Amino acid sequence: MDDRPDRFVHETGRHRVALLETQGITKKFGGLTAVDHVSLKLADAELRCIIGPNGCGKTTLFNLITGHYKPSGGRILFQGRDITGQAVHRISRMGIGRKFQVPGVFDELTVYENIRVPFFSGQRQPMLMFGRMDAAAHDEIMANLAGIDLASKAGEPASNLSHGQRQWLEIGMVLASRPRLMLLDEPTAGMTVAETRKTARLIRRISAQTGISILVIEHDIGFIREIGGHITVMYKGAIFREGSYRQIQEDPAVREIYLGRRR
Amino acid sequence: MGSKQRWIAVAALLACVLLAFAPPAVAGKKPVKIGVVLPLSGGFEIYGNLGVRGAKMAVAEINAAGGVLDGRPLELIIEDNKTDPKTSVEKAKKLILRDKVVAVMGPVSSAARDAMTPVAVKYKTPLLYGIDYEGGVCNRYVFLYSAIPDHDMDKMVPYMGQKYGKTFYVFGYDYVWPHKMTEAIQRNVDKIGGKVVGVEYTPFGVKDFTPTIQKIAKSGAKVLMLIVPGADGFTFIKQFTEFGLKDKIKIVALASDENYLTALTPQQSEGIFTALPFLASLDKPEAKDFVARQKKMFGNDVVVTWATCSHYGLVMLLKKAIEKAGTDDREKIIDNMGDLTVTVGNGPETMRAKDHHMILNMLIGKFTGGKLVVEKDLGRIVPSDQCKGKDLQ
Amino acid sequence: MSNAAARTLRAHPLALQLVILAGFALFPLAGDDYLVVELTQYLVYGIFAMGLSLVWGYAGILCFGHAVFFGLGAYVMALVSKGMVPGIGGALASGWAAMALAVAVVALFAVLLGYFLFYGRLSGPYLGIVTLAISVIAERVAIKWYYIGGYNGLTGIPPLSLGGREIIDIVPMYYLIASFAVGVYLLCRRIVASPFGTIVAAVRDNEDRAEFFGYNTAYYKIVIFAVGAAVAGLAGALFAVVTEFVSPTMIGFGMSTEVLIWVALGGKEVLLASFLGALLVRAMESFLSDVLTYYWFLILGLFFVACVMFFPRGVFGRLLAARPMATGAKAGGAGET
Amino acid sequence: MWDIGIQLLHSLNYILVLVLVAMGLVIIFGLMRVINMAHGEFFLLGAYTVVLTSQRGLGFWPGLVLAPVIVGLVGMVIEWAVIRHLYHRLLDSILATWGISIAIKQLIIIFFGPAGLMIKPPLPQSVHILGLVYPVYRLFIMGVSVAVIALTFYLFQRTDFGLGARAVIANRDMAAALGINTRRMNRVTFTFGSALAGLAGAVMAPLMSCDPQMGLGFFIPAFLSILVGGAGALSGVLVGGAVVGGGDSLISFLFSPVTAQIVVFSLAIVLIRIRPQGLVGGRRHE
Repeated sequence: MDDRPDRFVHETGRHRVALLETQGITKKFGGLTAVDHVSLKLADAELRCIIGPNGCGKTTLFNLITGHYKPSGGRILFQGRDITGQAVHRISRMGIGRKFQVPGVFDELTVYENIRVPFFSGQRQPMLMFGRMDAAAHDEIMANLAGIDLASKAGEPASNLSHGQRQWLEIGMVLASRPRLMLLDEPTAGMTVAETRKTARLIRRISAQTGISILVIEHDIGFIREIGGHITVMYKGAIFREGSYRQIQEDPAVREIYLGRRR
Repeated sequence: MGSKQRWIAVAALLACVLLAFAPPAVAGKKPVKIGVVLPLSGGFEIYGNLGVRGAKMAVAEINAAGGVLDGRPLELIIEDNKTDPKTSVEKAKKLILRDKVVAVMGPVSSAARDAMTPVAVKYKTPLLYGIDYEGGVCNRYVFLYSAIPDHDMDKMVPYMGQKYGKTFYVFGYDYVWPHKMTEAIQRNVDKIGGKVVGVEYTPFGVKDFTPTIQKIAKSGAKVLMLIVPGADGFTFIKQFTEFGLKDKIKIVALASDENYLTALTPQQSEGIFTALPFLASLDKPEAKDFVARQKKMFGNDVVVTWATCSHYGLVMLLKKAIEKAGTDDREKIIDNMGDLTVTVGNGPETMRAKDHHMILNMLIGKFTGGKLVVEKDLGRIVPSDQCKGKDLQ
Repeated sequence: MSNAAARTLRAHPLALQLVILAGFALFPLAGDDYLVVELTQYLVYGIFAMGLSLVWGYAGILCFGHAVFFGLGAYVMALVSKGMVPGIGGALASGWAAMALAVAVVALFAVLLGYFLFYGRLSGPYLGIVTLAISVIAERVAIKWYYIGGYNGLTGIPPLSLGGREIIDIVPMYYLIASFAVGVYLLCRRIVASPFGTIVAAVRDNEDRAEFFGYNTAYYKIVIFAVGAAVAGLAGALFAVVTEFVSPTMIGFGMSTEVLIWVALGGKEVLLASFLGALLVRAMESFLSDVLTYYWFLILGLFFVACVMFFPRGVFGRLLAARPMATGAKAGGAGET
Repeated sequence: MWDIGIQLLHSLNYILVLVLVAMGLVIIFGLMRVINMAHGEFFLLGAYTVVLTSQRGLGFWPGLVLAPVIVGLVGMVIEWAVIRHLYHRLLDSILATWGISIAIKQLIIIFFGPAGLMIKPPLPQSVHILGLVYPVYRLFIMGVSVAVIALTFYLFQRTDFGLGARAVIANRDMAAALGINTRRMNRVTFTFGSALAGLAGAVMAPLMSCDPQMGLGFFIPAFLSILVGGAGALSGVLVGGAVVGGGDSLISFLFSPVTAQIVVFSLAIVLIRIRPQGLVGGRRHE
C-alpha cells in the first residue's frame, strides 16, 4: 500500500467524548426482540469490532443507528444530539457513513463516479446543475482511489470489479462522504485470506490517519486480531461482553455461545 | 469499437437518414397534380376511402375525356393522414412544397381541417373539403362541399318534431362538431316550440352506454339526435336496440349513411333517420348513373355515399376552375372557382363565390328493411351566408 | 476517410458531434424546401426526445405520459401568444415571453406532479400505469375544454420575431429550431456531466444507497423530472410555432408512446442517441409508412420488442456513448462547451 | 325508487365486466410481477376470434369456446419467446409487452381491417327486471363473470396449484428451494391469464362494435382497478373493480361519461398514491 499522506484528515481534538451513544436501545419485531436494551458508547477516533453469532442483532443495531429502523425503545445520541428515529438521509448527513453487508456500489456507474457520488454529499454543490468539478476535487477523488488501490480502474464500470474490489470501493465511497463515524457491516465477507488481511490493514490505517470512529461487524477471527482494538460481543440481542481481543478470546462464556451455535 | 469504426457507422446512419429524403425522379410529362390528404387509417378511414374513390373516378373520367389545359392529365397524389391533425399538416406541406400540387383535397375531421388551413393560407393553395361540418368557415383558400346545419338540422328537427313529438334528447361525442350541431338543434327546437330534455356528451372509445341509455329512457324524449358516428355509434345503437327502446324513441343519426347498412343488422338499423344531400337508392337518373359508374370502377360491392359524391364534385369544380382560368396558377384557380355549378348524384349544385359554401339538394333518409331509402326530398336549400357579409378576399 | 481524419477523431471524440452538427448546419443548402420543413419538425421531436432521455435514461423514471409536458408547453405557448390568457397581454404576450412562460409553467407543473409521485415512493410499474392514466386524463381535459379549442385545438399561432422581423420563411425557421436543438443539447449535456448528474445516475442505479449517502433522492428525482419536462415543454412550444396549431393529440397517450419508442430505439441513456432516434424513426416513418402501410407499425412494434430484449442501449447508444468524466482523465472535462 | 335498483343492476354489470377483464391481469401481475401491457390486445384477440367464427358462418358459441384456447396458446408462445427472458427486468417487461401490443394490434388491422366489425347478438331475447327491459345476454355475461371469479378463487385457494402459486407470491426463492417449479408456474400462469383475457374479449364482443382500438378502453380501467384494490391479493381486484367500475357507472349516470372518466381516473391515481399497497393490500414491511 502506498504511504502517501491521506487527504481525509479530520479534527480529532475532542477525544474521550462519546461520539455515539445508545441508551437502552430496543427493537421488537412482533414477539421477537432483535435488539434488547443495548447501551453502547463509542469514543472519538475509536476502532471497535462487534462480534456475535448469527441472528444476535448486530445488523439490526446498525439499522437502528442509521435510521433504517425506528427503535421500539431507547435513545441514540450522536455527538450529544438525539438522533432517534430521524430520516435516513439526515442521519447520514450528520456524519454517519455505512458500508452494507451486500456491496452497495452503483454498478452502472464507473469507479470514479462511484466515489463522486458521496464526495458531493456534504457540499451544496449538487444543487448546482451546472457545477463543475474543480481540480482539487478531482485530485481528492483520485487520492481516495489510490488509497483503496483502485486508481487504475477509475474509468471502468463498477460491475467489472472483483468481489474484494467492490468491498474496497464501498469503503472508499463511505470515506469520501467524510463521516465522523463509519459503520462497516462484514467488510471481508467472501474475501480471500490475502484480501482480508489487506482490508484489515486498510481499516486500521484509516482509523489511525483520519481519526474517524469505526464500528465493524465481523466474524473472521484473523481479521479481528489484525484490527486489534476493543471488542463488543452481542448475544441474543443484548451486549454479552466487552473487552480487548485477548480478554474476549480467553473468555469461556464467549466460546460457549459460539460453540453452542455450532452444535 | 474504435473511433474510426464508430465514425463510419455514424456517418453511414446519418447518410441513411439524409438519403431517405432524396428527391423523387422527375416525371416526363407534366400532369396537373391534385393532393389528397384523407384518413386511410386511424379511425375515420371509412370516410377517407369513400373520398378517395370519388376523387379517383372524377380524375379517371376527366383524363379519359382529354384532361385539362390542352391535354394535360390530372394526377392524384394520395396521402394518409392517419386521422391525425399533426400528420395532416405534414402531408399537406409535403404535397404543396415537394409535389407542387394545384390544390389539396381533404381531410375528414374538423380538427385536421383547422390544422391544415394555415398551411393552405401560407402557401396560397386551395383546400378542398368534402365532409359535412358545423359551418362558419370563411377563408379565401378553403372551399367546402359540405352540408352544414342550415342544410340538415333546419329541416330535420321540424320534420321529426311534427311527426313524432317535440321532445328531443341530444347525445354526441364530446368535441366541437357535436357541440355546434347541438346548438343548431336547440335553435330549431325552440323555433318549433319544442323542448330539448337532455344533452349528453361522451368521450371516444366508450364501450358500455347503459348509464346514458337509462337516462334517455327516463327523459321522456320522443326523438334522439345521435351525433356519434362510427364504431362507437354502432355500439350505442346496438345496445339501445337491446334495451328495447327503438320503438319508443326515434333516432336521428347524424352523418349516418350507407356504411351503417354493412355494420348493423337490419333489425338494429331499422327506423333510423338521417339527412343527406345524396342517397345511393335515390331514384334519379344522375344518381343511378353515378352509382353504376362507381360499381363499374370499384366492383359491385362498393359502398357509395354522399362523401363519394362530394369529393367527386370537388374534382369536377377544380377542373372547371382550371379551364376557366386557363392556367394552373393557384391564385387564378381560386378566383375562378366561385359560382360554378356541377351535377354529381342529385341535381345541379353550386359553389357560392361569396363564402365558398354549397347550395345543395337535400334528402331525408330512413333505414327501412336493411336499406337506406328516401323518406322526403327537401329540394334545393340555400344556406345563410357563412361569411355574414364579410369579404372573403 | 483518410487516416489523418480518423486520428483527429480519435484524439477529439467531440469531433464526431461537430461532424453531425455540420451536417445539420449545411443541410438547407442541399435539400429542397420540403425536406427542410420536415427536418425542422423532426428537430423539434428530437428536443422532445432529449427531455425524455433525461427522465428515463438518466434518472430511470419510466414515464408513459411525457407528452403531457410537450402538449402543455404547446398549449401555454398558443394561449399566451394569442392573448387568450386573461391578465397577460402586451409585451408578455410576445412570442419569446410566451415561450419562457410555457417552459416555466411546465416545469412548475412537473415539480408539483413529481412531488406528488416521488414522495409517495411510487416507482417502476406503478409509476408507469399512473403516468399513463395521467396522459389519458390530460388528453380528455384538452378535448373537453372548449376555451382552449376542444378537440379541434387552436390555430393561428403568431410567429416568433427576431430583431423586429418575423421568422416565417422555411430556412430561417430551420436555423432557429436547429439552434434551439443545439442549445438544449449542450445544456442537457452539461447537466448530465455535473455533480448533480452523477447523483441522479446514482439514484437510478441504487436508490437506497444514494439515500444513505445523505441525498434526498425524491428531491433529485423531482428536479431531473422537472428539467426533462421543461425540455419537453420547450419542444411543445416550438412545435406550436412551427406548425402554427395545437391539438389534443399532442398531449395524450399516443404522442407519449411515440416519444418512448424514439428514445428506446435511439438509445435512452445517451442524449444524442435519443435525439437521433427521434429523427431516424420519424424519417423512416415518413417514407416507409406509405410504402409498407400497416406493416410499418407491425415492424416497428416487433423491432421495439427486439430492442428492449437485445439492445437495451438502442441503435445509437453504444456508438455515441461518450463518458467524458468516466475516465477521470481531466477535471472539468465535461465542460467543453 | 326502482331507479336505484336499476342503477345498481347497471353498476353491477359494469363491475363484473371490469373484474372479468382484470382477472387475467391480476393473476399475471400478482404472481409474476409482470405488467402485461398486451393484455388489452389479448382481449382484442378473443373478440376477433368470435368475429372470425361469425364471419365463417360458425356463429358465436364455437368462437366463445375457441377464444380462450387460442389466446391462451398465443400467451404461452409469448411467454416462451419474450417474457421469460425478462423476469429480472421488470421495466423492460412492461416495454416489451407494450411492443407486443402494438404488433398484435397491427396484425389485427392487417387481417381484419381497421374498421369496426359487428357480430349478431347470440341471445337477442330480453326479460323484464324491475320493470325494465333487460337483455338476456347481459345476464349471461354476469353469469360468466361470476363463474370465472369463482373458478379462479377455487383454483388459487383450494388446489395444490393454488397453494404453490401463493407460495411463489409470498416468497419466490423459498418456493423454488422447496421444489416448486417456478419456471413452469410462470408459464402456466401467463397462459391462464391470457386465456382469461381472451375469454373476456369473446364474451364482450357481441355487446359492441369490435375495432382494433377497443383493448385500451378496457385496459386502463382494469389496471387502475387492480392497483386501487391491491395487486397482492385476488380479492383486491373485486374491491378495485367495484370502486372503479361502480364509480364510473354512477358518475356517468349522475353527470356524464366524460366527467366520469376524468373523475374516476383522477381519484384512482390519488388512491394509488395514498395506498400503494391497495385498499385490501396487506401490511407493508416496515
